[in-house]
Amino acid sequence: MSLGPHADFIVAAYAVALAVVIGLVAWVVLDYSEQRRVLGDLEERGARRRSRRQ
Amino acid sequence: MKLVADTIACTRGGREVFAGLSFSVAAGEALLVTGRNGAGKSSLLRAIAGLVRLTAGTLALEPDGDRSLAEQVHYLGHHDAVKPALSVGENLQFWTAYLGGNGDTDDALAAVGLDAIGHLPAGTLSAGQKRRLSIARLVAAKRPVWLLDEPTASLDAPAQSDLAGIMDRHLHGGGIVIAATHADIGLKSARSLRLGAA
Amino acid sequence: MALIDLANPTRFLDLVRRVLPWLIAATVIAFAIGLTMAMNAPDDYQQGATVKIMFLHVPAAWLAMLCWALMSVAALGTLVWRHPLADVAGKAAAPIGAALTFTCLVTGSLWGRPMWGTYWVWDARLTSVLVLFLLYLGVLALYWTAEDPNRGARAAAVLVLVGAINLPIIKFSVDWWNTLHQGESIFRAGGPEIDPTILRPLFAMALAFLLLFVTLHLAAMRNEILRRRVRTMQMMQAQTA
Amino acid sequence: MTAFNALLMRDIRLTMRAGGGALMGALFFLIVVTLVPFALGPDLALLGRIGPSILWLGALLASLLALDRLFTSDFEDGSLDVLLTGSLPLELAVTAKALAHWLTTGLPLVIVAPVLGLLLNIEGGAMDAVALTLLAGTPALTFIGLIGAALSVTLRRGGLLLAVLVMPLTVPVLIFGVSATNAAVSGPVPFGPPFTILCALSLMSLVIGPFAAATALRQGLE
Repeated sequence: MSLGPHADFIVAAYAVALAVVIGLVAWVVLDYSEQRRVLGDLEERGARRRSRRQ
Repeated sequence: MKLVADTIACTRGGREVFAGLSFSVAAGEALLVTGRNGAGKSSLLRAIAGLVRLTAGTLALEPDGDRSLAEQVHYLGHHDAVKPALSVGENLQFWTAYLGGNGDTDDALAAVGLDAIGHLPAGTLSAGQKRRLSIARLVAAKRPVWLLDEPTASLDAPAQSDLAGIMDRHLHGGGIVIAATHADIGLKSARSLRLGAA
Repeated sequence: MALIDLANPTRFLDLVRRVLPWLIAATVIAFAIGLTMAMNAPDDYQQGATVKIMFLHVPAAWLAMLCWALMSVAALGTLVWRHPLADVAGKAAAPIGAALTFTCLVTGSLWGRPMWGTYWVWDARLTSVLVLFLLYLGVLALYWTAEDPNRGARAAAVLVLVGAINLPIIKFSVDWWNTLHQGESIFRAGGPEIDPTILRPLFAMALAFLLLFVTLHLAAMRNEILRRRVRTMQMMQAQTA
Repeated sequence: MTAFNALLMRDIRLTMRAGGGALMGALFFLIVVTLVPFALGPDLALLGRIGPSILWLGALLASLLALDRLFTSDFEDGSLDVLLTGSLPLELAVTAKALAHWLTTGLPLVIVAPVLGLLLNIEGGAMDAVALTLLAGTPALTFIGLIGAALSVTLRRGGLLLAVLVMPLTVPVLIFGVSATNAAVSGPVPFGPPFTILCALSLMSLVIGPFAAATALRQGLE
C-alpha cells in the first residue's frame, strides 16, 4: 500500500482521529472510576455515621 | 487591649447615620448594638471593619500594634462568603489561609458541627449550614475583634447555643465581640449600645 | 424487557453492565475490518491516496449529525415527557458529538490542504459543520454553567431543538450554494456515483464509528447516572448532618 | 504570600470547576472570528491580509467581556467584604484575581489563536507573530479591564457598561499589538519598536490596573 505524495496528511488525519478516540475513551473510563470512587467514599461515610449514631 | 471609638460619625448617601458616638470595649467584653431598622447598626460594624469610611472621629485598638484595625477584625455580614462550587473544607481552608490563620480547620468545623460533611460541595448546604461554615472561619483564624451582624439569622436552636459557646470561649480568651442584633443571642453579661435612641 | 423498564436507572445500569463488553468487542472487530478494507481500497483516479481520509471524514460527519438528531429526540423526551433517562442521554451525547464534529473538521481540513492548497475554505458545507461545532460547544457550555442539573438540562434541550434546524441546512447546503467543495455524491437521485470499491470500506467504517458512538454513549450515560447518584447522596448527607 | 497564593488558587479552582471557565472565553473568540467571514465574504486572500487584526479584535472582545463577573460574584456573596479585611493589601488581592483570570481566560485565547489563524488563512510566520503579540498584549487587556470590572461592581451594573468603560482605554494596546504583528508580516517598519511598546504597556497596566481597581473598590463599597 502506498500513500502517494500526500502521505503526511493521511497519516496526520488518522493520528488526529486516533487521538480523539483515545481522548473520549479516557474521558469515559476516568470519569467512571472517579464517580465510583466518590460514591464509595460517600457510602462509607454514611455507613460510619449511622453506626456511630447507634 | 481595648477598642475605643471617639466621637465617630458616619454619613451614607448624604444622610447622617450616626454622629458623636463614643464607646470603648475592653478585652473579654461583649457589646450588643441594638436599635430600630436603619439606626446604623450595620454601618457601625462596617465602619469598624474599615469597609465604610468615618466622616469624623477615630477608631483604634489600644495599645497600638503594627497591624491596622481592619487586619484584626472578623467581619460576619449578612452574606456568608461561601462558594458553592468548593467543598465545605476548601471554603474554610481558603479563608483561614487568606485571613492569616494557622489553626486547624478540622477543629473549627467540629466547633460548628460540620465536621462530618467537610467533603461535600458547599452548594449542597442549607442556609443555616452555610451560616455555620461562615462562623467556622472566625474560629479557624485567630483575630481579637469579632464584628457580628445578625449572627443568629437562619440558625436553629442547637446552632444558636453552639454560637453562644463559641463567643463565650472567644471572650474568655480575651477577645472582643461586637454584635448587632434584634434577638437575644445568648451572650451573658453583655453591655448594650442603643443607636438612634435620641 | 419492555421499554418502560429501561426508564428505571437501576435497570438501565444493569443492562449497560451486560451489554457493554459485547459492544466493545463488536467495535474493535468492526474497526479492524473497516480499517483493513480502507487500507486496501484503491486510490481515487482524481484524488489519489488522499481519498483514504474520506473513510474518517465522512463517517465522522454522519455520526456528528446523527448525534444531534439523537440529542433532539432526547430533548423532546426532556421537555415533553420528562423522561428520567432523556436528560442523561442528551448530556452524555453532547461531548461525544462535539468530538466527532471536531474530527470531521480536522480531517476535512487535512484533506483540503493537498486538494485545494489551503487548510480551510469558507465553503457552505464546511461552514455549516463549523456552526454545528459551535452549537455543540454552546450546549456543553450550558451544561457546565448550570449549577442545578435539571434546569441546565431543560435549557440545553431548548437549545438543541433550535439547533436541530441546522441539520437540514447542512444536508442541503451543497445544493443551495455552489462552491469549491464537492457536490453531494452519495445520496443523490440516480444512485451513488462513487465506485463500490470505495463505497464498501466507507460503509464498513461508518458502521465501526456507529458502534463506537453507541458504546461511548452508553458508558457516558452510566457515568452520568452515577454522577446524579453522587449528587443525591451529597444532598441527603448535608440534610442529615 | 500565602494569602496571595490562596486567593490565586481559589479563583483558578472556581473557574475550572464552574461555568466552563477557560472554555467560555475561547468559545466567544471562536464565534467572533467565525462571524467575520460571514460579513466580509469568503475571500481567502482578503481574510489572510486582515486576519491578524481580526484575531486581535476577537481576543480583545473575548478578554474584556469575560471580565464581567470577576468581582460581581465575590460582591454578591459577601466574599469581597471579607477579602477587604485581609492582611494582604487590596492591590495585591486584586492582582491575584486578575492573574488567575488571565491564566484561565487570557492564556487559552493565545493558545487557540493559531487554530483560528487557519480559518482565516493566516500564514505560519504571521501566525507566530500574532501569537507572540497576543501573549505580550493580553495581560494588558486583563489588567486594564480589571479597572472596569471594579467600577462596574461598585456601580452595581454589569455587562455592557464594563466594555463601554474599558474599550477606549485599550486603544493603545490594539494599535501596538496590530502594528507589531503587521511589522513582522509585511514590514517595512521593524518588529522591535512596536513590540517593545506593547510589552511596556502590559507592564504599565500591571501596575496601574491593580491600584486603580483597588481604589475604585474601596471608594465604591461604602
